[in-house]
Amino acid sequence: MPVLNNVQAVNYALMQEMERDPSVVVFGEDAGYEGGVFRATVDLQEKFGVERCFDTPISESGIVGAAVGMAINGLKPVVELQFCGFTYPAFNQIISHVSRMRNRSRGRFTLPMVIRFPSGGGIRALEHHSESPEVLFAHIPGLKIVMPSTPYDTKGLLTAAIRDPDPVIFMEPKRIYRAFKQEVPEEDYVIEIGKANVVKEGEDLTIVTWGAMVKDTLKAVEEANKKGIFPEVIDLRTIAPLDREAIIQSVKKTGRILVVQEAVKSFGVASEIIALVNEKAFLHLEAPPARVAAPDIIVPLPRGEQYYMPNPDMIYEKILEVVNFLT
Amino acid sequence: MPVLNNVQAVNYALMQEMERDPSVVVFGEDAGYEGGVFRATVDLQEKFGVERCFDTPISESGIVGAAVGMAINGLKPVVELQFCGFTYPAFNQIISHVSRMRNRSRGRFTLPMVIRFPSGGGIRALEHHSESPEVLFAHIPGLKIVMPSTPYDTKGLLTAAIRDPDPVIFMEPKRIYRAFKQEVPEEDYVIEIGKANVVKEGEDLTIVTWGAMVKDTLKAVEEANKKGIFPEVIDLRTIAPLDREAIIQSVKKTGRILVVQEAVKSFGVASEIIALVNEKAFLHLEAPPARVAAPDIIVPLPRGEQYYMPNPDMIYEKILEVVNFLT
Amino acid sequence: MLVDQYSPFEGKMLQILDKDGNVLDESLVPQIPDEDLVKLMKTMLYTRTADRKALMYQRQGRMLTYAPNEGQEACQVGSAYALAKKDWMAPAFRELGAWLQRGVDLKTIFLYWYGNEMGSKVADDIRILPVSIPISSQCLHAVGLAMAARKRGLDEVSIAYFGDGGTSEGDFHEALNLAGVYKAATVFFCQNNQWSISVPKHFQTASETFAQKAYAYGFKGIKVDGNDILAVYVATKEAVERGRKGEGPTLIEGYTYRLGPHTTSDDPTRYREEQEVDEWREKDPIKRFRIYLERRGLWSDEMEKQFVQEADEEVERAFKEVEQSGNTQFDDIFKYQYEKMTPLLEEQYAEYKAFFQERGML
Amino acid sequence: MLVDQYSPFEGKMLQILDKDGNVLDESLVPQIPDEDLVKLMKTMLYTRTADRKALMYQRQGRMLTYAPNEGQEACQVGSAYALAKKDWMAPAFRELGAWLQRGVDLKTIFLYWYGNEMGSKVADDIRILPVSIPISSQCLHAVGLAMAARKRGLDEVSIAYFGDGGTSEGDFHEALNLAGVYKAATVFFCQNNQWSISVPKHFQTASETFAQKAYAYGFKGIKVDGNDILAVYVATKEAVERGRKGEGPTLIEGYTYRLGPHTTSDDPTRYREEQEVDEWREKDPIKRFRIYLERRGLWSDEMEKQFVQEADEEVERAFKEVEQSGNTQFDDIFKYQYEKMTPLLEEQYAEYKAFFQERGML
Ligand SMILES: Cc1ncc(C[n+]2csc(CCOP(=O)(O)OP(=O)(O)O)c2C)c(N)n1
Ligand SMILES: Cc1ncc(C[n+]2csc(CCOP(=O)(O)OP(=O)(O)O)c2C)c(N)n1
Ligand SMILES: [Mg+2]
Ligand SMILES: [Mg+2]
Repeated sequence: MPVLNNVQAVNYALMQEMERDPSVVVFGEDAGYEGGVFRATVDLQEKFGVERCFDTPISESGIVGAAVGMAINGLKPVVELQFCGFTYPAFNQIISHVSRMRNRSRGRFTLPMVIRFPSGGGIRALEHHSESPEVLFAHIPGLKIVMPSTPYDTKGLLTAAIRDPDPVIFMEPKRIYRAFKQEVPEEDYVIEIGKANVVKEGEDLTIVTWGAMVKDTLKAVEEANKKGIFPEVIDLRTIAPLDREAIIQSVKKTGRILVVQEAVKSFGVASEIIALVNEKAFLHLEAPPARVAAPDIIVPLPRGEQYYMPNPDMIYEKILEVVNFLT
Repeated sequence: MPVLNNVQAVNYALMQEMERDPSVVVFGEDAGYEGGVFRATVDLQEKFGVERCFDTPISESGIVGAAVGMAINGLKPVVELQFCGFTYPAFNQIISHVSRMRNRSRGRFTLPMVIRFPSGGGIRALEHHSESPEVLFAHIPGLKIVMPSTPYDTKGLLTAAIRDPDPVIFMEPKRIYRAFKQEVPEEDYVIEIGKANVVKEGEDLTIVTWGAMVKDTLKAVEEANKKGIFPEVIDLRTIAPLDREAIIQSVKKTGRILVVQEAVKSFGVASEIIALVNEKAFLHLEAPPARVAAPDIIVPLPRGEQYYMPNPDMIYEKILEVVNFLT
Repeated sequence: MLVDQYSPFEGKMLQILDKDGNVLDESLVPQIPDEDLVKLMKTMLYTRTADRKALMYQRQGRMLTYAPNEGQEACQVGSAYALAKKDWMAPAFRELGAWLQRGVDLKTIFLYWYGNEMGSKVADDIRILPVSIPISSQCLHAVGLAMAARKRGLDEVSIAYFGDGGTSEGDFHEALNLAGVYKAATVFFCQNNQWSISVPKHFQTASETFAQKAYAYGFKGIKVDGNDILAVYVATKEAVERGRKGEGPTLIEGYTYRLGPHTTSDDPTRYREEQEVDEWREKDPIKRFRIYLERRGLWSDEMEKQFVQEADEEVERAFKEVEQSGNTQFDDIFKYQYEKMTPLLEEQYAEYKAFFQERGML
Repeated sequence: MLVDQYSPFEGKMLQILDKDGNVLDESLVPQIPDEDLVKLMKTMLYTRTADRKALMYQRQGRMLTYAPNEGQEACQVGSAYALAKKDWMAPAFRELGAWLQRGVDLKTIFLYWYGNEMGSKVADDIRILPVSIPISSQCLHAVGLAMAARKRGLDEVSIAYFGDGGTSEGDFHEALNLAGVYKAATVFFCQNNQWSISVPKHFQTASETFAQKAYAYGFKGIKVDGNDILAVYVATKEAVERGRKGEGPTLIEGYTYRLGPHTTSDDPTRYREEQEVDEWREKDPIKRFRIYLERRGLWSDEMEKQFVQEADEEVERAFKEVEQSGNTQFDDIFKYQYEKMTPLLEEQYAEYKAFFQERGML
């Protein structure tokens, strides 16, 4: 079994899907000849030719808008936007068309397409390279939002995204692109979109998180374990549609919930999860649902980023706070 | 005192501010000669000349991006985007620049500018003319988001927005543009941005809402009153920064909260309010915080819109549910 | 090639029929079978009939917002006629003539303007995208359609319609630029109808012509008299053929005029002179084609009278059907968000259904 | 006017000095005081020195991501020299030469690349906007700056820098279009350095030149040898003067080359041939200006040696200061979100401050 890091798993999934399905095409800025600034699409052009993996001009709206047309005309475009902060020029196409074409045409025109991009901070990069905009997509009906946290998940989820009959926003936490490796099965497998993963069972508290924060959360949980606290950790994998069942069941068991997100705190994904738990498991709650998130400020340039990024220590503190809360 | 409807109040505020401050300029698609498709900028070009109130090409990113430059160079641009659904092409300028220039330049370049647009549904319009995208802006640090619900508030809040040293997104609920009239003082007054308005005091339940939903909520509340239920109704006026104090104090008093929003339910402003209440007033809660919102679907074309828009009847039902909940 | 002979930089505009139906240059007259010439006339007339009645229904409060077409029939019918069945059309929102020429039935079109998404579910064998409201966003879809065809070894061409105002948007630019780079077989058809709601074209761009904008993208543009159906057809045909042969995109500026209001919500008397409208009425695309056909013995007052009467009745029938059965089905607003409803949507669907059923609203 | 004499459609490029420093056309040589000529040389050399050292610091792990400038000094220094103090500059992210010519001190610039927003807080009397990362988004700001000046009765001109790749974005288009419509006094300076990261310019656009894109917006464009500081200066000067007189915008394509990597994260050997780089090294902008100045008796090996040594030391000093005091102050990340912190921010500020203080991190 190949041992891969996250970005290699992206590449591996693309490679296998392009092999399996000739209608899959991959393109984006620098995604062709060079294989992407993170090397996620490396070797694809050489292997599948310039018609199936190619460079584009710097025009994010153009990339997404052209993909819409291609998807209507029989292809399965998997487009790369170079960084999370450069998705905004494509928002009109994404919100006004990608999410809507099926509904608008009452099922005649559907868009089996994927929009991939590296997301999140923590790589000491320039401005606009560290955003966590997932909630902006999650609020839009008609989209699915996926964020993997391991190489195994990356392959399974990206494969599922490419095969999905509907458009999928596939966010890749760039901070962990090369953070660790894992055995990734060669064979074909998919991880169902819309299903969360209980990465650690526990009784004392439910922690819901996703993407790069899973790793940080597990670190904090290890510390908590040492104190005899055993949180259940749910890796969302899919942000929209939310796996409501998984969250609610866990909270019904533990009575407490903490949501850990990398994005700024207010109006984020964590808020929705808390609202949901209120609606569905209010009487089970033994402590106020809590959040660990970034403060509501613009991501600082790297010399200030350490003050901004949620870290295991903060998560650990919040775990204690939630677990020790007495009603 | 002039008696004005909401859109006239917009016009009145613009007129007075342009008179008061020669650096205020107003522009947008059809905002000049014709005075805007909703007539919000009518007479301004005639009164202040084509240099201060003018038409633009159809380029939302251009309008907002140019306003950034103008604000840096001594003007106070108040730009009109024609409809809520046409703000998306300007998202990159709004998120990457409007919200960030002050922070990026550590206070050297600031953007005293306003981005106005008609928002929300209920006018039987074409696609993209009925969106409620407030949460997409609210999640972005550096922006302020305002939505008035009456002519009096419109004038006071728009005046405050124009004078604000920071960029303000000013969303005008188009459904109530001409729904009713009110006396609006001629003299200069501002309503503080960031402060909510308790439009109706009550004991049994806190209802938080904003924009066009205030009216619908009050209708539902009237019905509830007949049953001896007396909700407190808070009109947010400002969505970001949220008036947390007002919300929390009220919930501490009533023990129950219902948030009414026109936008689709998931990942919306209501979620944040509920998360906030959980963090700040959990022990005061006597019932699960609840939401009335649109379902998580794309706004239907007019012949389906009646199934989509939250209505007084739904609010009324939810009031009963929340008030009758026994822990 | 015409695109070479009619350089927009030299102020040239391709015209075959003048406003009085005279042929300006016989050598340019295309070989169109008589039968088709008559059909084109009928489609233009049918378009105008349907358009006027739509406006009337709207004024009667029976139809919702509608974007009138009057004056632009030649641009639309002529260009759509140049397409093969396999080709793709990406319209904006004012393309009634193009939709009809493409073969979409009026009932479907009316259903859309009546406010029901089912009106965008066109028959499977007709290659037209739904109405695209966000200005010029559809230009990119057209490029993608053509790129996909090429990649799949198909010689399908796409056409995108947009207005003079549409050229100001970033998406217009990105579409033309991509099409240039990939030599996409896309015809960009700009209906320069002189106005974008209340804004005249010289406030949209300082460019002398819209056609010349093509040169920024490494391909050619041509300005045609958009009220001359023969000129429109000939220019589009050449563009389609060039696209089909792999010679890339073309930009066509159809110089025309919107005789009616922008939409039924608009009052054009606020921003333009009656006189301008009158001048353009003189250049009516139907009028000149009528004279041309009459001179060729293909058309007569009588034929027209009879056809218009039939059309009138047909349009009436179509609209009445829409009025009777055009309401949106409750289920439909939930059913097409995704291929399969998510659990959340299932729940909301059930909740809402119960709510409306209890109230006798379903 | 030069913009008329050098039509991009005729394949013309303005050049005054050839790659070996020979004057091609004496009549074009601008009247620049000797003292300024020497200063321009020094600024180019200083730029290169600082640039190379920045790269080195980054390789040593002392500096963060940096976007090298080498090869583009003439484009930047020459164009910036054409501006008056009252004019505005809207740079992209590769404009070290322009920043220095503008008078920004190197320490501030280094502070930015070191990863501290204080590096974008330029002295109040220098009119340059912060680095703009989203491609071509700054072009619109430049238009707004010029429009505001006009409205306020000031004759300030603005200049926007962007790359060959920058012309593909919608914002580029909207900026040029707006500038055309409003006759904004904006100089659009496209540094065509042949590459956008790994993508060569012919994958950005099918347009023969970038300069000709101006004609889509009703104004003029000119292609200049971007490695010839005299040509760059002359073209920019003319554009600035025309802007100042109310004659509207100009697009300048500076034909140049990025000799280094795209940024320090980039490995250009993956996508381009060494030979191409070598050829362009021959056309080095500093080399040819050196010869020119030497021939005019204004420059010598000795002067250069001495200047470079001083520059070297100065750059070193600047960077070391940044290293010593360049860390972001905790307070600063909260302080500039709004003029006044919101209650929520106050609360978060206090919370975070306590958290980091408890851990001895503040
Ligand atoms: C992105 C976007 N911005 C604004 C609008 C509002 N709008 C609808 S039609 C129109 C004018 C279009 O003018 P033009 O492109 O010339 O087409 P025409 O209406 O003349 O057919 C505008 C501004 C829109 N639909 N989409
Ligand atoms: C909107 C946006 N998309 C993508 C990027 C990533 N990116 C940074 S530089 C660059 C290439 C720019 O090429 P060019 O405009 O020619 O400028 P150069 O780097 O050559 O100076 C890209 C794609 C970005 N910064 N902004
Ligand atoms: Mg028009
Ligand atoms: Mg470049």
